[in-house]
Amino acid sequence: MSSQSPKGKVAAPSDSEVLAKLESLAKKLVEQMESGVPPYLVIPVRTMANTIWDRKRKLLVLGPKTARREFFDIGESKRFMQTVLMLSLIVQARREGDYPTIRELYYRGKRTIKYTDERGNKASEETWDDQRESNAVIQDIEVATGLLREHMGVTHDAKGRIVGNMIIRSKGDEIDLSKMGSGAWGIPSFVDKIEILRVEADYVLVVEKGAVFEKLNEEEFWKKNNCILVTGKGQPDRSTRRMVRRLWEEFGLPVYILTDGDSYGFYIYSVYRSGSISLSYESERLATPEARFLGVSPSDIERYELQGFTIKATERDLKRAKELMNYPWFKESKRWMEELELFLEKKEKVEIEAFAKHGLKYLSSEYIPKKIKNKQWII
Amino acid sequence: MSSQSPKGKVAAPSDSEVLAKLESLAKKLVEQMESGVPPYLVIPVRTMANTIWDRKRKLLVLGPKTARREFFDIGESKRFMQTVLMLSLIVQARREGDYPTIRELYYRGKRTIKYTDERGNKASEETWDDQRESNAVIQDIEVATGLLREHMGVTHDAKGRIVGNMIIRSKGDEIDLSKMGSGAWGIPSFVDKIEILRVEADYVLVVEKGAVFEKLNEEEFWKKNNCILVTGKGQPDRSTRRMVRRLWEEFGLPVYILTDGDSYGFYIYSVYRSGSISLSYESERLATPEARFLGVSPSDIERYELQGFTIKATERDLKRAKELMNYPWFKESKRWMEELELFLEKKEKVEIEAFAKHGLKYLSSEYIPKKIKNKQWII
Amino acid sequence: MSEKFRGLSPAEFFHRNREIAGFSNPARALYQAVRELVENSLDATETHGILPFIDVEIRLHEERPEWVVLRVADNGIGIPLSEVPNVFGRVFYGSKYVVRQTRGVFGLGVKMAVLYAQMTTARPIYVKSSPINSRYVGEYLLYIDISRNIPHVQKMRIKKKTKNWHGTIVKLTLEGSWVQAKKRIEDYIRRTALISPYATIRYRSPDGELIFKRVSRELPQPPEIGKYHPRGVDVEVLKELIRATNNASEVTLLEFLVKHFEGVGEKKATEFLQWSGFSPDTKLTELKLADLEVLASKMKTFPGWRRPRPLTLSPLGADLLKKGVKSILKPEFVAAVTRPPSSYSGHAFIVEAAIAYGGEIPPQDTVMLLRFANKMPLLYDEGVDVSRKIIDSIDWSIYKVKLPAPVAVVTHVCSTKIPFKGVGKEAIADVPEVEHELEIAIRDVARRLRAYLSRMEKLYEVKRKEVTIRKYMGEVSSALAYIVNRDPEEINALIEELLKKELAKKEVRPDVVSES
Amino acid sequence: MSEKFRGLSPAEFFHRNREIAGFSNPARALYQAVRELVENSLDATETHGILPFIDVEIRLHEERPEWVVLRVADNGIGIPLSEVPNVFGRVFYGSKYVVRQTRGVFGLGVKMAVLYAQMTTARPIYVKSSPINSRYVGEYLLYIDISRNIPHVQKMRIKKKTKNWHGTIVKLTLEGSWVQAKKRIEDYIRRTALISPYATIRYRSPDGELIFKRVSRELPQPPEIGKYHPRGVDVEVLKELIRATNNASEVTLLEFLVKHFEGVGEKKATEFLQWSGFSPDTKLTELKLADLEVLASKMKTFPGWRRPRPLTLSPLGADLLKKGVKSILKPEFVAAVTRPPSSYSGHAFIVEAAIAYGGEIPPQDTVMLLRFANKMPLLYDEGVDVSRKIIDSIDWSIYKVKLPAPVAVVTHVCSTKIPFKGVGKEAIADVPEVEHELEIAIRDVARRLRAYLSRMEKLYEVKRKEVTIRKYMGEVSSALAYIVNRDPEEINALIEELLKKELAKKEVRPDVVSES
Repeated sequence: MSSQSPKGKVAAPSDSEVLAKLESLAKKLVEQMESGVPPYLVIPVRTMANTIWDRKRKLLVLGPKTARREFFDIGESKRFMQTVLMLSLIVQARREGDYPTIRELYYRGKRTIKYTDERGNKASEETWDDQRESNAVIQDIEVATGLLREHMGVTHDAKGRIVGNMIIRSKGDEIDLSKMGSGAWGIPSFVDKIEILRVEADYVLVVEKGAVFEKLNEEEFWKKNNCILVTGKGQPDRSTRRMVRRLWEEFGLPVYILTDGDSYGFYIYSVYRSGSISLSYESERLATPEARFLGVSPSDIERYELQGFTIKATERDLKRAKELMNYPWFKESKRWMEELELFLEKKEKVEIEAFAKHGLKYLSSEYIPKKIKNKQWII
Repeated sequence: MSSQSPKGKVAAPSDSEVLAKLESLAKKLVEQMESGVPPYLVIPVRTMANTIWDRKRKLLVLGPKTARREFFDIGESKRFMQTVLMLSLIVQARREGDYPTIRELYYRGKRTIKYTDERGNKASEETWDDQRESNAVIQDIEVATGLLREHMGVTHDAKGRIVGNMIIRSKGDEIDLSKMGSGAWGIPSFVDKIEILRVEADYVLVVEKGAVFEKLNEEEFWKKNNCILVTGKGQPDRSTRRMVRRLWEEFGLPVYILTDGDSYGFYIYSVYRSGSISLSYESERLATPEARFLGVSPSDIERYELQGFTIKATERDLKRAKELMNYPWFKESKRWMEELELFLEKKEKVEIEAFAKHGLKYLSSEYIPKKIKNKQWII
Repeated sequence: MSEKFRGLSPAEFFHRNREIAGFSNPARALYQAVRELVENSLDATETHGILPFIDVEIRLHEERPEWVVLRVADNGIGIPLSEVPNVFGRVFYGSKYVVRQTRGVFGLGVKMAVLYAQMTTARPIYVKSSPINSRYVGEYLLYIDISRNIPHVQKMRIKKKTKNWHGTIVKLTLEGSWVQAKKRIEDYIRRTALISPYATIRYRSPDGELIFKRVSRELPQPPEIGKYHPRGVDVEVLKELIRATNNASEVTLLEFLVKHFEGVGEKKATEFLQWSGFSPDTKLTELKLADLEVLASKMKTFPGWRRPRPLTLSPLGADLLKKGVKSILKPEFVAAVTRPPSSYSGHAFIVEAAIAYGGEIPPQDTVMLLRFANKMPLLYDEGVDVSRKIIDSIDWSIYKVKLPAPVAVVTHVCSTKIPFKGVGKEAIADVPEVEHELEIAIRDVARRLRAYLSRMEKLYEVKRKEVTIRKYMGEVSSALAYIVNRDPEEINALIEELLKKELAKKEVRPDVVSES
Repeated sequence: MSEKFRGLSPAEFFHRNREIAGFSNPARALYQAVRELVENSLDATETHGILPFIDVEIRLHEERPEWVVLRVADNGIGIPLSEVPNVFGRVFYGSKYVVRQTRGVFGLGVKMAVLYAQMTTARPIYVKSSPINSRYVGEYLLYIDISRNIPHVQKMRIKKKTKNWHGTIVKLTLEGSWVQAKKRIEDYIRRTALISPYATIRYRSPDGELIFKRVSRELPQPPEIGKYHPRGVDVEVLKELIRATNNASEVTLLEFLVKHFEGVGEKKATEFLQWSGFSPDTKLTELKLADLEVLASKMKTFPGWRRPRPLTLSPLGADLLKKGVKSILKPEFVAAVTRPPSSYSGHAFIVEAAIAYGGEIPPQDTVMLLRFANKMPLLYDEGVDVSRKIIDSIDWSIYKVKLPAPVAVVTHVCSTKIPFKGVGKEAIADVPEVEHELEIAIRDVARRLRAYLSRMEKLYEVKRKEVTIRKYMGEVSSALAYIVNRDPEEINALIEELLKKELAKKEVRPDVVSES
């Protein structure tokens, strides 16, 4: 499905392409019925068991397993109904040019079905009881059509910010991201609809924490170091990941990730790099497999004399770190395994802000540039 | 302290003014000592009991009570040391042009004091044990000097986004907020340093939820309705509140707040309008006392036929709603008291997205414009 | 500085230490007195093949509101008139000091009730007994002479029988807290009726009358009096048996073993004696004390003994247990099982279990448990009982029981020696052999419940399929119709047709539904 | 169909039902045997004004590893040689059936140990006794004849005394699980040493030797034998007292009351008889049973009786209790109190409490509690004991105790009848009168602890001020110096000078620190 996108061009399929794909799903069902076959959908299986580690591309991808969702199988019929219902809602939004949130789709399709049960009692049931159910069928439609939800016009709470020497075009506006003053450009939901006109930078620096981004932006770090500065504010959303991926894929920029030195930070790096294990189908478009972890790494604690400025790791931190050690991209990396083992041994975490111990400029004028220069990042 | 700022101009005191204020605190202490008086600071009391409801300005303000913090009072001496230590850290940052986060200030000042206790045992103590302690003395310095932390160059994780027909100048860049494409301008920490050059809009619409902001922006709601669109993404940060306040104060724009119909949403409205009860000293600069609550209000559930699209309120929701009923700005409003009582009676909450029941365009083309046109907001 | 030494009679001892026997306060004492009399009545009837009719009456004393008059009448075999005074007036006297399953075993309970009555109200006990094989009826008013532990008969009247009635009537006046005890007493009576479905129990109290009519005329096989199992003896038991042997100097060890122990024939005895190094021809009088100690110790550890036989036991049987459960719990379904006999440390035991589902059983968050030991209800300390432990360790979902559910489990352990957890005698300890049998029994009835629930489920399956598809059909039709621009009715008709074909493939086969 | 009736001797009864007396398994039986013998030894010494020396020895049997040999020797008054066989060989025989505080009261414990020994090992008990006022020493090997409940003396040797030793030595061989019991037994011995600080206890076991030397030569006043309190009687007690009266036909009710009951003089007796409607001149023989019932009931409810006097009790006294606590817990501070006598339902009782703090007591999340009743340690069921309830309800911060803290509370209840919660006799029930006294006592010692902790605090206050200011001075100086551009040393000197002036204002007054 994924192919090298043309550099900087709009990467989204057009609305008519999207509509055609969605409609064909429904058409197939009607055709089945007309030829006397009880209707069924074929949907790639999204379980862990059907997830394959593509060693060459360093990506988790969906395997070949598919499942038949039959309307007449009573274990499946509700989910079948929900899938068809969601399909109609998305088709309608595309036809009418709406940009719903997943929460709106939940409400849009929520209603009460009244019926008489097998014992003859009046009963009623909701089309879905909570958003988990409506979200699950959105994912089913994504894998069944090969479209991302953004292509279907579904918006989300986009948290990311970006700033640096680059010019983009969005909805006809030409925007210079080096002219944002103290502020930054807020990355929207639909990154694939953006045209990236020009990028002049040596690398992309992604910082986990919003406050650190503000500080670096205020210090004009990106200008002094000729880089693009991005934050996803903690666990990154899909559009921030997609933006980072496009800068790497289409412009060949190295990507550096700066997080806290704890399992949560390592996990955030992992999300940028490979995505969530349970949502492998997204990673082909959202992941940046060559993203480099700049720090803070457990071995930095000693290297930068941060002992005493650490926080005791909780049981949850340690559990998560152990889980990370089973991720294929960490498992294959000797450096990562060393760092994770050190973390489990020392049981200490450290925050980006701890470098303030050495002065408030230490992070921007020492730690980041020197680590990059000396290739001390790990991957 | 507060005075009508000149329209759109930079509203922050200069770095040299800030430094002079901070230094004078320390100078006073040395003078005390030189005249044989054990050193003490005088700090306005930040407790609820010293909070006054200014009915005319519709603001909570700090009362006249102050407390002496004496170094030789052993119940106070640690806090005294922490205050002086923090003062020196902030002075240093200003002298050296740094923009630390509060977390960095915590680490910057954290160290271990070794001493011998009264029983002759070797012992040690941290300058502060956690960030609550360092944050508290930052607040003490704010009230003692009348400066906001932003004036002292302290950055925070700024979440807000803004878009609409307005032009600003920040760090020399002239930025047109109507030319942000699908994206938006990310509001930075230091809003007072921004010059607002031109605003052409009828009102400011603040939406609680990021995803709803994305949707409205994608639909170009602000262009069609000639307004400024802002989101604070949930509980707003200080710079989003300050930006909203400046648009209201300096440009006389009416401000409408759109949140979920639950205690959390009402509380967010309350924060935009009056700030946190426990941080009343901020509200003179951050609050927008005339902010109008556009919805979703409990009475909207019936008015817009959203029964069945509500969520059962939890015990915590109800408890919080009861607390809100004691806030002076709610207490004085007949309409608010009706809505809160209705909420407590029905025990149901409703989300902005529930309007999707009536179609995905209902919110932007019916609910918002009609409510504004028919003056159905409450205050 | 010198001490005065003296002896104490058993009656004096228990008068001073009545809490040992459960007579610790007026509420507990009343409950305990009811139990002792009812259990004696049941032992006097069913153990002897008589269908029990028990009449329990509790009333408040007319003049003294803190006094209670308790009367229990039965149609049992009665008590030989010559034994009546000792049976009621002498601590440590009775007919139950044998190897056999009965309710009471201490010979203590009824005397404690008499003691408690006379120390709190100074009223004698009234006893009327009509022994089954006698032509006479006797009436007695009697006390216990505490310092001498002998009965003191205040009045006595012996008459020729005029009616054919046999049985015993006992009436006591004691201090008792009716209000505090009534919930427990009613519970006790109700559960007793469950475990004795062949009994009619009439219960009259200040709160009104309850009658539990017998639901069966079948009686379980009464227990026989048995011998000691060789694994369950100690030196003192051996000494006692030898002392009771006539011409011990002529009896050999081999003969002794064969005669006195359960499941020991000549072959088995010879095998044992060889194993333990005793000569079969040793005469009993040749055995020294040290030899007896070795003998007892060897008997305890010999691996070759047969299991104890259950002749001494009287389980209820699965059918009767089901009848009892049905009549008291009124469930929709019930299944019961009686396990084959088993043993622990030389004591025979049998486990029974029943499961009941639905009907008048209220749904509860945990499986309701009713415990019985030797046909006595166990009301307290459920939390530490082995049955509760087993039930809590079972994953009930594998038996298709989704808690909260209307489900009750009944367990019944019969043994010549119930392994109680403490002197309270309300909880059975987790002896591995007993736990094993209980778990098998409970899982057995649980499996039958699962089978029942499965059959019920299947009956509804096809119907449910139709209901399910129809439920979602409207949404599916209109969604598809919108996307492909067709009339929803058209799509609906397509689905309807397919559905009819689909349902025709299945046929509904109602099945036998209940075990009960 | 006929039943065989027979009587059972008390020894037979307890042989069959040994768990009633705590002999339920080899671990518990060993622990129980140690207790019974040690408590008899203490009763034989301190009750008679003798400083106890108790020698406890436990060793494993050479040949049979599951057997334990237990030997306890004391320097008590000994047992009259004629009484030895009955005291050890007859259930319900003893010297403790009187109104007086002693440890054992059942006359059962040591016989149960003998019974358990002979049924598990068939070994006789060895007793050597040298009565204090006799010129002879006796040695016995004896059994209990269980079926007849009489002692069976296997060997006996009476010699003239050659040494001045008096006392009793008992040796038993029983089946016992040393490994499982040892923790409990050591705990028991250690706590016994705490509550009997005038005793020397030597304890030898397979794990080694422990000696608890007496820390005081003072003995508490021994208890006297008392009379019944009129509120504590029932009909049966009255009958017994009347039966024991010579020429009952000449004794009047008035005389009877004055003679037999505690705190009843002529005036009080007359007052009572008037109140209850009896004539003072009624002769005892004129009283019918119904009259006795009314008399007992009136005696129970008459509001005018005096409180029972504590002559029958033997508390330890605050000084001795403190000594005991110090020697065993080794705290930094200890305080103790003995409350004035009080009573519940006609039974006298006295409460004592101690508190200990610091030293070798480990800091714990809850207040450590050591409970005693009639000088016996209570080791089990602490969770349901009234003392625990009181301690948990106290807000310890008002006594300046911030948990976790190294603090232990000791409570001791003495009574002719301890209100135990169950037959286990390990937890005291929350009888309001006892609870009230315990709370007063615990709060009293807690207040003394607070006073101590306050004094300690004050001592450190000035010192702490100096330490606190100096601790922060460096940070303050360098921060200020940086801001105002001065030399930190200069600022430091300014603060130093001010601090010296400040400290000079206060003066340090050390105070008496410990109560102990």
